[in-house]
Amino acid sequence: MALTKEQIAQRIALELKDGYYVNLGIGIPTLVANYISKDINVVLQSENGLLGMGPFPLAGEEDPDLINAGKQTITALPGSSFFDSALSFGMIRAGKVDLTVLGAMEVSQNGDIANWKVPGKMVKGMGGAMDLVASAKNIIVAMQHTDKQGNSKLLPTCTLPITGLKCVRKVVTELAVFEIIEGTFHLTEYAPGVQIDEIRAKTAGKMIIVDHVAEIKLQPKAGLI
Amino acid sequence: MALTKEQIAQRIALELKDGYYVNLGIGIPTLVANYISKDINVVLQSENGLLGMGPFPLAGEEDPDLINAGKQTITALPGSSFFDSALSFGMIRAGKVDLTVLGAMEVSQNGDIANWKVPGKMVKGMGGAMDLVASAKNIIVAMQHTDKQGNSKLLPTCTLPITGLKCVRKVVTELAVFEIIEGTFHLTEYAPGVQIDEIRAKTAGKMIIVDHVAEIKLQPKAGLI
Amino acid sequence: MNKTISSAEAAIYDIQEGAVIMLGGFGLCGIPENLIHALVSKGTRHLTCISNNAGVDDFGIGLMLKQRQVKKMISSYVGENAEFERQLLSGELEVELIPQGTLASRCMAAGYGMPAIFTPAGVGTEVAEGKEVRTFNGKDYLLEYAFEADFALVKAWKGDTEGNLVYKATARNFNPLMAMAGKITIAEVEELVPAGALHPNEIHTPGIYVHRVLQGAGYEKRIEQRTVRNN
Amino acid sequence: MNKTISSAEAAIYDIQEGAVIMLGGFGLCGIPENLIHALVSKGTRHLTCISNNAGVDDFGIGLMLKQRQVKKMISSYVGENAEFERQLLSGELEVELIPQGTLASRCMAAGYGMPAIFTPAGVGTEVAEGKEVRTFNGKDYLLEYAFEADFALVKAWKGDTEGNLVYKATARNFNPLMAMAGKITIAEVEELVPAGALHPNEIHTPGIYVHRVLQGAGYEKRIEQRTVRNN
Repeated sequence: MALTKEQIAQRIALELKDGYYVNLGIGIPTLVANYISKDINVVLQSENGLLGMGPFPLAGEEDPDLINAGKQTITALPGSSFFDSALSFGMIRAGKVDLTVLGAMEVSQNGDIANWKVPGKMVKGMGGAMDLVASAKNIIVAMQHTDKQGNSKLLPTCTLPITGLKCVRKVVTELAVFEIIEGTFHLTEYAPGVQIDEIRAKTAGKMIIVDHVAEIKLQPKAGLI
Repeated sequence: MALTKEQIAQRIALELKDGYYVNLGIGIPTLVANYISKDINVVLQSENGLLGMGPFPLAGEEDPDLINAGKQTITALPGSSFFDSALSFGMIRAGKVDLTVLGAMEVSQNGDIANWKVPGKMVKGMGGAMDLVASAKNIIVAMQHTDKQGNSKLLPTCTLPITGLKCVRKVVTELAVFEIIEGTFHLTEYAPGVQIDEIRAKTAGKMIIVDHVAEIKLQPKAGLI
Repeated sequence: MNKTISSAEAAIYDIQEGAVIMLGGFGLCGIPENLIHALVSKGTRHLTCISNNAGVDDFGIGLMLKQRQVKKMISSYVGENAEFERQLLSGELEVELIPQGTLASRCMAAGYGMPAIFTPAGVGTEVAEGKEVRTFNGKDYLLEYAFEADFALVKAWKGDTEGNLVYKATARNFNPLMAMAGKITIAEVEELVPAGALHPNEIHTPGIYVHRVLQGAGYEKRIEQRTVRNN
Repeated sequence: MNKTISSAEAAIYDIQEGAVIMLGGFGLCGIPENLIHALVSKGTRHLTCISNNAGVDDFGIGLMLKQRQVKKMISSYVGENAEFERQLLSGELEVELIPQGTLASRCMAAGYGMPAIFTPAGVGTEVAEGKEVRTFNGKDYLLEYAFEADFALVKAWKGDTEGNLVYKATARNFNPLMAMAGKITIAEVEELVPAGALHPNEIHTPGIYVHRVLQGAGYEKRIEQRTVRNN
């Protein structure tokens, strides 16, 4: 059974370690906040200028001056701090953020990522994505394994305009978890009940199966939001 | 009669215009604060991180956390702000400070300044002087006309290690006021009773006398400290 | 040094056709509402606007777009605006997209008197085309130039008559950076206080960077993505 | 994320011989007194110290100099210390003098992940020797590299358990810049408060840059140039 989006987020939550500062991108990555273990301390960074992002507010408690990078109303936890956009990307560039989770349209086997532009379509812009992928030392991509036409999004080389080069360390899809090492997708986990042949068929880039390949295990819901 | 140090400061105070942000160096420049006209609004910047520097504190009111760039205890006026050293030099480099008054050991006819190092003597460092002279758009030097041996400090070229190139706009000494234009000291004012021949004799650099040369007029004491 | 100005109209009186202006804000959060309304009333055209986003159809920079006052947008993300899309596709509007951190850093560089900065953002992408790449410690960086603007229009929470500014929460975003980068910086504030009423430790933008400060009025502070939790 | 550490000794336990350390402060204003005392007690030698000044004979970095713990000082001004002068003239101590704004900017560059910055300070002087000069808009600038340090020792006024810091008055100076530049940043504070007690708008150094935070004790806060007015 392929994972739901919530389950992809749930799997990624296992990557969060005690003491991590984490930046969660828009879409599936945002859902990761729902599954952070209560046993660890993690601080969420929002690149529009906040460390210590909390859950969405209760109805009636929205503050228009307090939003996340997806422009959603949010809250700030005790111990949070606000800062300007330059310092926000400064701490990202300086490698102070331990983990970045992003969506993508394509990932290549050497870790290139494309997630900002589709030729022929209205281009809305890269936002902070290019800064994040160029700077973060630990990037996990959360995405669907194939596009709507069924084409693999895990490719030998990206066909769409690149957001950043050789930066993705791990990819989590509804079918599988890969580590990217030396130009190859290393299949480390598969979704419960999904056949490795199906994963292989839907992975256009170079793929190998690690010896200790295992079924994906999920973190129980225990989160912020 | 040559000017006293206080009178040099008094003359320089006339250069301060309404709305100016001003950085005053250590020594004679510091005294300028004593003579700022009450008819104008001027904000003093101290490069260790303060805009809105006020007078020295009353005895018993010294705050060890509030000092100026000369490490003297000072006060902060209403409307002041504190910031870090990078922003402090940032606003200097960005040309936001309208006037900088500095001491010097030598000034050359093209506006070079030497004020940080004497070969053979213990070198204490340039502090913020190199940043100030490289960045400020309007620099006035306050100094004695000659050194203790009677040698001119207004030279064709500096003999001491340079602090900055082509940056001094005006020099005020106990004898005279010069503007530096196109590689020449332009004598614009002389101290009351001082002969132009004396000034000429004590000015080693190229010097011309402007048509409207006049006696120095002093601002009455009306200041902060 | 009283920098108070009495009306939004007076604050922007000298913004001419063809000016390059920065506008603070992230999405609709922390945008200079009063100054934008005044610019819309004034109708100044052929503006180059440097702003992280371009507003929505009926709010923020979207109001200026509707009147075709904008010649060029320099932004990182411009997604929420149908009129914007129409003008872009028809060629009426020029758009330059740059990474968000690069935009922030280029504004900051101007405020710090640094002519250019190095950032890894965009290396190997379209953004790098025509730009100098330089390697430090084995990592590639793009040389990006400081941004200056004829005018910076920013929004703060509180300001004093000396032009000192304090921002609230994530409405800070690009505002302090643009405040530093404007040749003329115009700040509107929700609460204008006398000099001395803001604690000097807590000031985000020192008044030296601010030329005019306006007590804003009628803040709508629209929320773009109202999102709430249930319990 | 509780970053509190119980003692100055524990805070610096892993500073090894030969380490590069930054120390905040301007003169004796805003220096990490407790951490310096602990380093003096520990006796760690061959240190490279990046600090705007070098203390006085019997306070601040002067205490470390007296014990010959410092191999090299990187500073902008080192004037107030006879033992410093003696060691320098005897060749026991290496000194690198750099402009104050350059020092500040190089620390900041590290904290912003920028490998180098351009500054006009020092162009045409000894400081420029061996450095790359580049012209932007007709003005010359030196390329100066980001400073990193194994440890940054900073002093704040207040801090919370998450490592967020607030500085007081001109005791801010280099502290927030060095806090950003340390591979390991150790902050001592006059008042340590629980997370949430500092308002997030007012934080100068976000906790992400700070690894250990110590409630300091017995602050002397010595005044170098006590200057008062008469009336």
